[in-house]
Amino acid sequence: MIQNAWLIPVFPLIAFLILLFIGRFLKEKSSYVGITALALSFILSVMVLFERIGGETYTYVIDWITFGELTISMGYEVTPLNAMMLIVVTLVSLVVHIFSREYMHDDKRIHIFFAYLGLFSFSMLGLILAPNVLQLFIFWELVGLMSYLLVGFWYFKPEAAAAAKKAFLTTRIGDVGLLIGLVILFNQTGSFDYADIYAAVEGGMINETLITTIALLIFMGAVGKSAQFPLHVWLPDAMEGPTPVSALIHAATMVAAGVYLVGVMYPLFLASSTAMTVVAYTGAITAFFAATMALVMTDIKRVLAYSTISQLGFMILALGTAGYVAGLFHLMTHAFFKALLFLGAGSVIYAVHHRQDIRDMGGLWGKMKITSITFLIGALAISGVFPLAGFWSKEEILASALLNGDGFLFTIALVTAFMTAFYMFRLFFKTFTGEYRGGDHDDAHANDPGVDAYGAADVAEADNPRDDSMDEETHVSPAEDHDHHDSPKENSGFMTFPLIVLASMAVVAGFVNLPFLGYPLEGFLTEGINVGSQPHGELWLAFVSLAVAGAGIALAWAMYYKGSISEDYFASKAPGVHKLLINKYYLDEVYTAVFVRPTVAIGRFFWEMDKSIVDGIVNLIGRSTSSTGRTAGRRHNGQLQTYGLVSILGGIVVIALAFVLRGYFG
Amino acid sequence: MMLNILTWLVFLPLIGAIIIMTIPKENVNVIRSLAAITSGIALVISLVLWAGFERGATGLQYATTAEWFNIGFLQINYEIGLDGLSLPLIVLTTIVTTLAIFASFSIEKRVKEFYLWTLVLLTGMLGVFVALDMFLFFLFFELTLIPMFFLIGIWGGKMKEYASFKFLLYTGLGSAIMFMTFIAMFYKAYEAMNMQETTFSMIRMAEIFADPANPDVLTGAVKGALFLALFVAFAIKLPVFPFHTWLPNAHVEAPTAASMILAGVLLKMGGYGLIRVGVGILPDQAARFASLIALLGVINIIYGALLALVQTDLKSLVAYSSISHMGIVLLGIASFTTAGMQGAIFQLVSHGFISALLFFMVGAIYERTKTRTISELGGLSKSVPILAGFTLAAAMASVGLPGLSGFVSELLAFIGIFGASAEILPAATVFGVIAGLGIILTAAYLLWAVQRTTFGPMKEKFVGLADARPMEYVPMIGLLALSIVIGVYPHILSDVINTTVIDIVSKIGG
Amino acid sequence: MVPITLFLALAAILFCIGLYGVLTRRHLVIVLASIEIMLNSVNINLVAFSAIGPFANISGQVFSLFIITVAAAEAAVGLAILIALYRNRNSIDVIKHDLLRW
Amino acid sequence: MTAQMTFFIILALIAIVSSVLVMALRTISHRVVSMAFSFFAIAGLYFLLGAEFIGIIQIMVYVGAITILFVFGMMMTEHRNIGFGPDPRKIQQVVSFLGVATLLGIMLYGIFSMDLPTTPQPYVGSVEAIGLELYGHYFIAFLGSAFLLTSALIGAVVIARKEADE
Repeated sequence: MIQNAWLIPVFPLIAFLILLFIGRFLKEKSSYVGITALALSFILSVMVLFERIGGETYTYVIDWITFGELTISMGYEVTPLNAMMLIVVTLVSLVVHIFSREYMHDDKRIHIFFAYLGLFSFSMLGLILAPNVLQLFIFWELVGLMSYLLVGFWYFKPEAAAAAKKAFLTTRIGDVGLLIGLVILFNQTGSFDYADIYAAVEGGMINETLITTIALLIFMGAVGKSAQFPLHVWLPDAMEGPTPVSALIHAATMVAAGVYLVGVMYPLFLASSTAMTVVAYTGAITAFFAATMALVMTDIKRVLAYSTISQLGFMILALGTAGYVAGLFHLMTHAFFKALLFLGAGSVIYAVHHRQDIRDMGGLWGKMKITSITFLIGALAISGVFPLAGFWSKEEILASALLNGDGFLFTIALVTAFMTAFYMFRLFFKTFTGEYRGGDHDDAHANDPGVDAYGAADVAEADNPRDDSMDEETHVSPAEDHDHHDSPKENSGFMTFPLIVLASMAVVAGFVNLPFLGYPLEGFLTEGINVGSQPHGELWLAFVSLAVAGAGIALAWAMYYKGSISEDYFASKAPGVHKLLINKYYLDEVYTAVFVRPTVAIGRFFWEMDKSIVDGIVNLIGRSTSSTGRTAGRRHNGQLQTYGLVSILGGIVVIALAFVLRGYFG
Repeated sequence: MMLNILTWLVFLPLIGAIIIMTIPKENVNVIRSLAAITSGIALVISLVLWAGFERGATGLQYATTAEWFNIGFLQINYEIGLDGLSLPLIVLTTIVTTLAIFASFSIEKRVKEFYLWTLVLLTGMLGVFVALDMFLFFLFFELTLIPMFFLIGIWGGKMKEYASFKFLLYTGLGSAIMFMTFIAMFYKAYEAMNMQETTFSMIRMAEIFADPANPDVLTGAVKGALFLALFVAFAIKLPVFPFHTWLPNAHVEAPTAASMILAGVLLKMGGYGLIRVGVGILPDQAARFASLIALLGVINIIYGALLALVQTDLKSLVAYSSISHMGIVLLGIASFTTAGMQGAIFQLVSHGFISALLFFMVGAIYERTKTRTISELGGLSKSVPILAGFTLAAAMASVGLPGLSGFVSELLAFIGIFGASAEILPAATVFGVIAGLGIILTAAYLLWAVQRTTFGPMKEKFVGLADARPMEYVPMIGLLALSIVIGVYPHILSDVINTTVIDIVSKIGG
Repeated sequence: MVPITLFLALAAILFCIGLYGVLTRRHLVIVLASIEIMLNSVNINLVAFSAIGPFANISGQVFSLFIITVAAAEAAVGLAILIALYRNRNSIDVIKHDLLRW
Repeated sequence: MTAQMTFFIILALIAIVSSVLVMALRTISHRVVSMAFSFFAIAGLYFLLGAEFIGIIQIMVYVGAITILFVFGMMMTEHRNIGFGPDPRKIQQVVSFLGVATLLGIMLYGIFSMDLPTTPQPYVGSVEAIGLELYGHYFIAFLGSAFLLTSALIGAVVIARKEADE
C-alpha cells in the first residue's frame, strides 16, 4: 500500500479537475466529489501510516530536470514524519470539506470553492510527500497560491482582494529567502534530497558560517509561511476568506508548513547554534506578541488568528530549543484543536448570520449545544488542560524551553501560556455565556458574506470601494443591516459532525506521546533522522503548566462571566497599551511607510527618469536627426545657382585640401 | 532533389505567403484558414524535428551547407542546422505564431496583408534560429524587421506611426551594429588566418577565434571590442537597459497578435544571438564581461519591475514585465554554469509562452472593455470569469509560480548565479540576492495589477461582456498548457538543451 | 614667343569669370553666355598646348573643334529651352525658376 | 617686348575686360556685344598661336553664329526689362566670389609654379592636317558630333516652337 502513497494527493487533484471542467453542472453536488476524494485519501493515509509503523521509508523518484552533470528528481517518500502529517492533513481537510458543504451551500460558486479546496489538499499533501526540499518548495508555493485564491474567494470585496494579495506577497518575501537558501544549499551539496543534505551537514562538508546563512535563509521561508514575527501581518487579514478556509489553511495545515519545513531541515539547524537561537527567539517573541494582540481583538476569527500565530510561535520555539518532537507534536495536536475552534467559530458565525464581532454574540450555550461543548473542549485543549491534547504537547514545549533554552524563553513561554488560556476563555465566555446581544445591535459587524455573497457585493459596490493602494489595511466592511434577527440555533449534522470528530481528536491526540507509554510518537518520529536527544519535563512542570492555564481561565471567568473584575479594567488602566494592541503595534502602518511607499516612489521616479532621460535621449537623437534633415532640406531652395555654388565649393575644398596636404601634383 | 527538412520549414511560410498573395482579398476566410494551415504545417514540421532530434548527441543535426554566392574571396554559404539551443526556440516560434494567427482571426482590416506579413515574419524568425552563416543570420534578422514594422504601423493603436518607426529605427540600429561587427569579425578572421581563409560560418569563425593561425591579430582589446559591439546589437533586441525604450511603445501600440510574436519570439532573437554568436564565438570575452552582463541583468530585473509597478496601462505593465524577465536571461548567461545557461534558455522559451499569453489576455480584455487603463478596469472576475481566470493564471506563471514554466527558469538561473565561479563573477551572491528582490517586486506588480483589474466589485459598464469565444480558447489553453507542461516536467526541455549547454559552457575554460 | 603659362593664366582667369557669372547672374541669357566663356577658356588651353606646348601636335586643335561643335549645339538647345521656359513661365529670372527643390 | 607679346597682352586684356563687362553691364544687348568682343579677342589669340583654322572657325561659329543666336534669344525674351530688382542673394554673391577667387588663386599658383617648357617655334597645324586627323583618327567622334548637331537642331526646333494645340 505504501507504494501507492502517491495516490493520496492524486485523489484531491482528480476532484479538482472534475470540478474545474464539469463543476458548474454539479453545483451543490460538487461538495460530494471533494468529500469522496478526501475520504479516499484519508483511508489511504491511515493504511499508509499503519504500514509505515515498523516499516521502512519508501522513496520513489523520476528525473525532473538535468543540467550539466546534475539531475534533480521528483517523486514521493513516506517517512514517519510525513506519515503522521498525512493523517493530520487528510483528516482536517476531510472534515473541512464536510463542514463547507453546509457552510457554503448558498454560494453560487460553490463548485469553484471545492475545486480550490481540492487543489489545496493536493498541494499540501504533495508538500508533505516530497522526497526533496525542492519539491517541497514547489508545493509550498502552490499552497501559497491556493491560500491566495481562497482568501480572495470573495474577490468582489476589496478587503478580501487586498488581504489575498497581502498574504501572497508577505509570504513571498520569506519564500525568496527560502529559495536562495535552497539554491546555496544545492550548490554546496549538489542535491536537494533530504538524505544527501543530512549527510552533507553531518559530514561537515559545509562550513559553519554557510550553514548558519543557509539555515537562516530557509528559516525566512518558515517565518513567512508560519506567520512569524515580523512577517506575521498577513495572517489576521487572511481571515477575510471563508471560515472553513481559515480552519484548513490558516490554522491547521498550510501555516504549519513552516514548522514542518524547519522539522525536515532539522539537522541543518542543529548544526548551527546561532540559527537555533534565532529560531527560538523568533518563536518566543512571536508567541508573546501575537498573544498580546489576541487579548484585545473583538473579531472572533481574528482572535483565533492571533492565537494561531502565537501557537505557531510555540512550535518554532520548541524547535529552536531542540524540542524536535515537541514542536511537531504540538503541530499535530494544534492542527486538531485549532481547526476545531475555527470550525466552531464558523458554526457560530453561520448561526448568527455572518457576524463575527464577539460583542454581538453571547448566550449561545443553550442554543447551540454541540457547538458550545466542542468549542469548550477546543478552548480547554489549547489552554493546556489535563488530559486534553494541548496539555501534553505544550508541556513538552515548556520542558524544552526550560531545559535547552534560557530563563527568558521559559518565562515568555509561561506568560504566553497564561495569556492563551485567558484570551481563549474570554472568547468562550463572551460568545457562549451571558445574554445574546446580536438581536439589539443595529450596527452588526458583518464581515463574512457567505450565503448572501452577492448582496455584500452590491453593498461594496454602492459603497465605493476604497482606494486600492498596495498598503490597503483591511477593516471590517461597512455596516450592513440584517433583516433577520431570529435567534441562532444549532446547525445541521454536516456542521456538527466535523466538530465532534475534531473534538474527539483534540481529546485523544495527545495520548500518542504519553510519557507513561515511553513516548511512542517520539520513538516513531526520531527514527532515521538525527535530531539529538529530546528533552522531557519532570512532573512539577506539568503542574506549573496546569496552574498557569488555570489562572488564565480563572481571570477570564472573573472578568467575563462573573463580572467581578470590570471588562475594561486593564484597558482603562493602561489605555496606551490597549491602543497599541488594538492597532497591532502599528506594524502595518510601519511597513507601509518603510517598504511599500518608498518602493512605489522609487518606481515612479524611475518611470519619470525613463520617460525623460533614457527615452528622452533616444527621442532627442531621433528629433535631432530629423531636424538636421529639415534644416538641410531648407537649403534645397530650388535655386540652381545655389546648388551649383555648393558643389563648386565642395570641389574647391577638395582641391584646396589636396593642394595643402600633398602639394599641387601630389 | 530532396531538400533538407529545415529548408522546407523555413521557406514554407514564404510559400504560403505567395499563395495568399494570389488570393483575392475579399476571400477573408480562405486567407485566414490558409495562414493557419501554413503555420500549422510549420508547427507539425517543427514537432517532427523535436521528435527526431537526437538527445545527447553533440554537434549539429539536420545540418546542410550549400554555396550561395561567391564573389572573389568573399564566399557566403547557405548553412543551416539545429542544436539544442535553436530547436526549442524553433518550436516556440511555430507554436506562438500559429496561436497568434488564431488569436488574430478577429482582425477585419486588410486581412490579406496581415497574414502575408505574419507569414513572412515567420520565415524570418525561423531563419534566424537555423542560420549558421553570419551573413544569412543577418539577412533573416533583418527580414523580421519589416513585417513587424508593418504589423505595428498598419494595425496598431493611436500612436502606431511613432511606435513602428521607433521600433524600426531602434532595432535597425541594432542590426546595423551587428552587421558592421560581423564584417569586422570577418576581416579579423581573415587577417588572423594570414589572409589564407575567409569565412562567414559561425562554426568556423568560432574555431578561428579560438585558435588563430596568427594570434597577434586577435588581441584582447580587439576581441573585447567585438564582443561589446555584438552585445549592444543584441541588447537592443533583448532589450537591455538602457536600450529598452522602444519596447513599451511598440507593445502598447501593436495589435495583439503582433505583441504576442514580438514578446514571444522577437525578443528571444536577442538572447539567442547573444548566446549563439556572442558566447559561441567569443566565449572568453563573454566570460570577461560577465560582471557587466550580470549587472545589466540585475538592473533589468529591478528596473523593469519597478517601472511595471507604477504603470497605469495594463499593456505597458506587461511590456515592462518583459524587460524585467529578460534580465533573468542575462543573469543566467552571465553565470557561465550549465544551470545558469540552461536557465537562460528556459527563460527564453518559457517567457515566450507566458508573455504571449499575457499579451493575448490583455488584448482580449481590451477588445471587450475598450480600455487598458488599470484604474478603469475592475471586477472582471465577475463579468468575464474565464478570461479573468486565465489572466490570473498567466500572471501567476509570470510571477514564477512553481508548476509553471517561469519557476524552472528562475530556479536554474538562481542555481547558476549562486554557483558561478568567483573568477568569472566575483559579486555573484550580491547579484543573486538583488535578483531575489526582483522576484518579490514581480509578484507585487502582477498581483496588484490582477487585484485592480479582475478583483473588486464589478463595474456597471462591464456588465454583460461576452466571455471567451471558442476560438480564443485555442491560444489560451495552448499557451497555458505548454507553460504547465514545462513547469511540471521540465525534463522534456532540458534533455534537448543539456548537451548543447554543456558544450557552450565547456568553452569557457578560463 | 609668349610663354605658355600666360595663356594658361588667361584661360584660368576667363574660366573663373565665367564660373562667377554662372553662379551669380540672374539673367538666363547671361548664364548661358558665361558658360560659353568657360568653354572658350578651355579652348584657349587646348590650342595653346597644341601650338606651343611641350608635346605640340594637332590633336588639341581637333579637340577644340569638337568643343566648338558641342558649344554651338549647347547654345542652340539652351536658347531653345530658354525660350520655351520664358513662354511658359514668363520670366527668365533664374531666381524664379526654383522648381528643382525637395 | 616682342610684337607677339604686345599683341598677346592687348588681346588678353580685351578678352578679360569684355568678359567682365558681360557680367557687369546693365543693358542686355550691350552684354551680348561685349561677349562677341571677347570671342573675337580669343580668335585673335588663336591667330597669334598660328592656329588660323581654329581662329577662323571661332569667328564664324562664335562671333557669327552663337552671338546671333544670343541676340535672337535675347530679343525673344525679356530684353526690355533690364533689372530684376535688388538681388536677394548677397551671400550667394559674396561666397561665389570668394570661392571663385580661391579657385583662381590655386590655379594661378599652380600654373606659375609649374615649369612648363614653351616650344620656341610654334607648331602650325595646317587645315590639311586637321582634316586628316578628323577624318582618320577621330572619324567616329566626328560622326558623333554630326549626330549631335543634327539632334540639337531638331531638338532646338521642337523645344522652341509654339505648341500646336496651345
